Amino acid sequence: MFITIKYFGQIAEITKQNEESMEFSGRLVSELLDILYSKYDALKSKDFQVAQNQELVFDNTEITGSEIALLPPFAGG
Amino acid sequence: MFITIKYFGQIAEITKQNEESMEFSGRLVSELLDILYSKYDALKSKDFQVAQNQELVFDNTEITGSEIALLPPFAGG
Amino acid sequence: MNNKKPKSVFKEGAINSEFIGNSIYKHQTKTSIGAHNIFLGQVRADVIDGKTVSAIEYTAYEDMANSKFYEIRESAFEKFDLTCMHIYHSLGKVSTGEICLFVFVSSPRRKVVFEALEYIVEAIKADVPVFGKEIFEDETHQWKQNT
Amino acid sequence: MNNKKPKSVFKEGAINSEFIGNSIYKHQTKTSIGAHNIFLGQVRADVIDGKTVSAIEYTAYEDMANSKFYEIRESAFEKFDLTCMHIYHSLGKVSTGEICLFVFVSSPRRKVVFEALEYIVEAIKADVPVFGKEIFEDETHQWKQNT
Repeated sequence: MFITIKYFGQIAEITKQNEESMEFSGRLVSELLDILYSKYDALKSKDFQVAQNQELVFDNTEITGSEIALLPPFAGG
Repeated sequence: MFITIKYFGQIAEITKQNEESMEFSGRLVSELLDILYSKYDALKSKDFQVAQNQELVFDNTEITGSEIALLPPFAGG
Repeated sequence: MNNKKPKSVFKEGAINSEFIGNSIYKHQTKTSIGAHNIFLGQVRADVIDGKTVSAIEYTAYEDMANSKFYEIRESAFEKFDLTCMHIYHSLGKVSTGEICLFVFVSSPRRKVVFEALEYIVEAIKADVPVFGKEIFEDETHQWKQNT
Repeated sequence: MNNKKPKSVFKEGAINSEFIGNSIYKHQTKTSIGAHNIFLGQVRADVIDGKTVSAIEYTAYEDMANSKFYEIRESAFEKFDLTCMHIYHSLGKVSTGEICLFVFVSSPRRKVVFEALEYIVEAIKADVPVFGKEIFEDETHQWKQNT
């Protein structure tokens, strides 16, 4: 499955890009995170949530959507 | 004791004046009210509070101050 | 604070939106503020027994009202960590749709402004001797009463 | 309401006081309104480890943020008897003392606006993916986090 991953705020500082696309052959959010952790070591120490098609998901959620986002702590207002 | 009585809002509509002064020989707020009720019959059916020197007082409060006010329900804001 | 003479909060007529905007503007130099909360009371065109309110004419026992506003102010500063507080209330005629009460609180933190603003507005409604004559379109009137 | 496309609440840069005043002005034709409540978030010049914040640069996951703002709006209208609700949030750089969030609710009755405004502001802080880079006077930065 071809997915797009968006990065924001301090997460984008680590990945040094706002967005990337990749072929993903796993099933769960946790599997995708393992791939990203191995690619971006500094991610491991960061606090973030994952959204799939603009809704927050959990580590054990199945990846079905094409748009994933890594969201650092919210700071609106 | 010479006192001044101020009237506001619908109370002033009944007394047809905003203020009057009178010699008062009684002691309590209730005694002053009896005088005013006999002067302004329509007052009896009205809801109001009494202030003495700008503080709310009760029927059994002693009159010591020179400025009494009859205050209809508040409608600020 | 104790030597400060109570400043009148009353303004003749409606409080206009430009005055409010300008009041907000003046707070932009106070950089310890993180949150403002503003309450505005607006005159409603209530329909009572088929008659529509067109304006409220406010009067007050001014000396007592200003003391009460001052007490409310002092007690709010004591209870809440506020940076600023401003209160303005109309006297005289305010037409429907116009603003008759403007309460403005500011603090470093948002939780504080929510609590403080509600406290202040409720205290104004309950404790300040202001009277309101609701004038209907046909020139008759009735007396407003806070609930 | 269900067919209405979410309108963006984001504005580039600070929200100025004139815009707020004008927004208040526009509500004076709505004569069923008795109470307005306005929350303003202002950028604080916090001092952290001896360095002073000079601005916050806001970014957002805009599509998701606009959906969340829309959900908050719908849910507030469902929970509270509101006549109007407006939300504006800055994107990009907002200097200390400037306003980055403007939430405006109106209702016939005051109790409603107090509850509704706090509900909306807390929901924005908790649920909307907006990110804030606190820029210090020496050009270094740290990432803001809502508490």
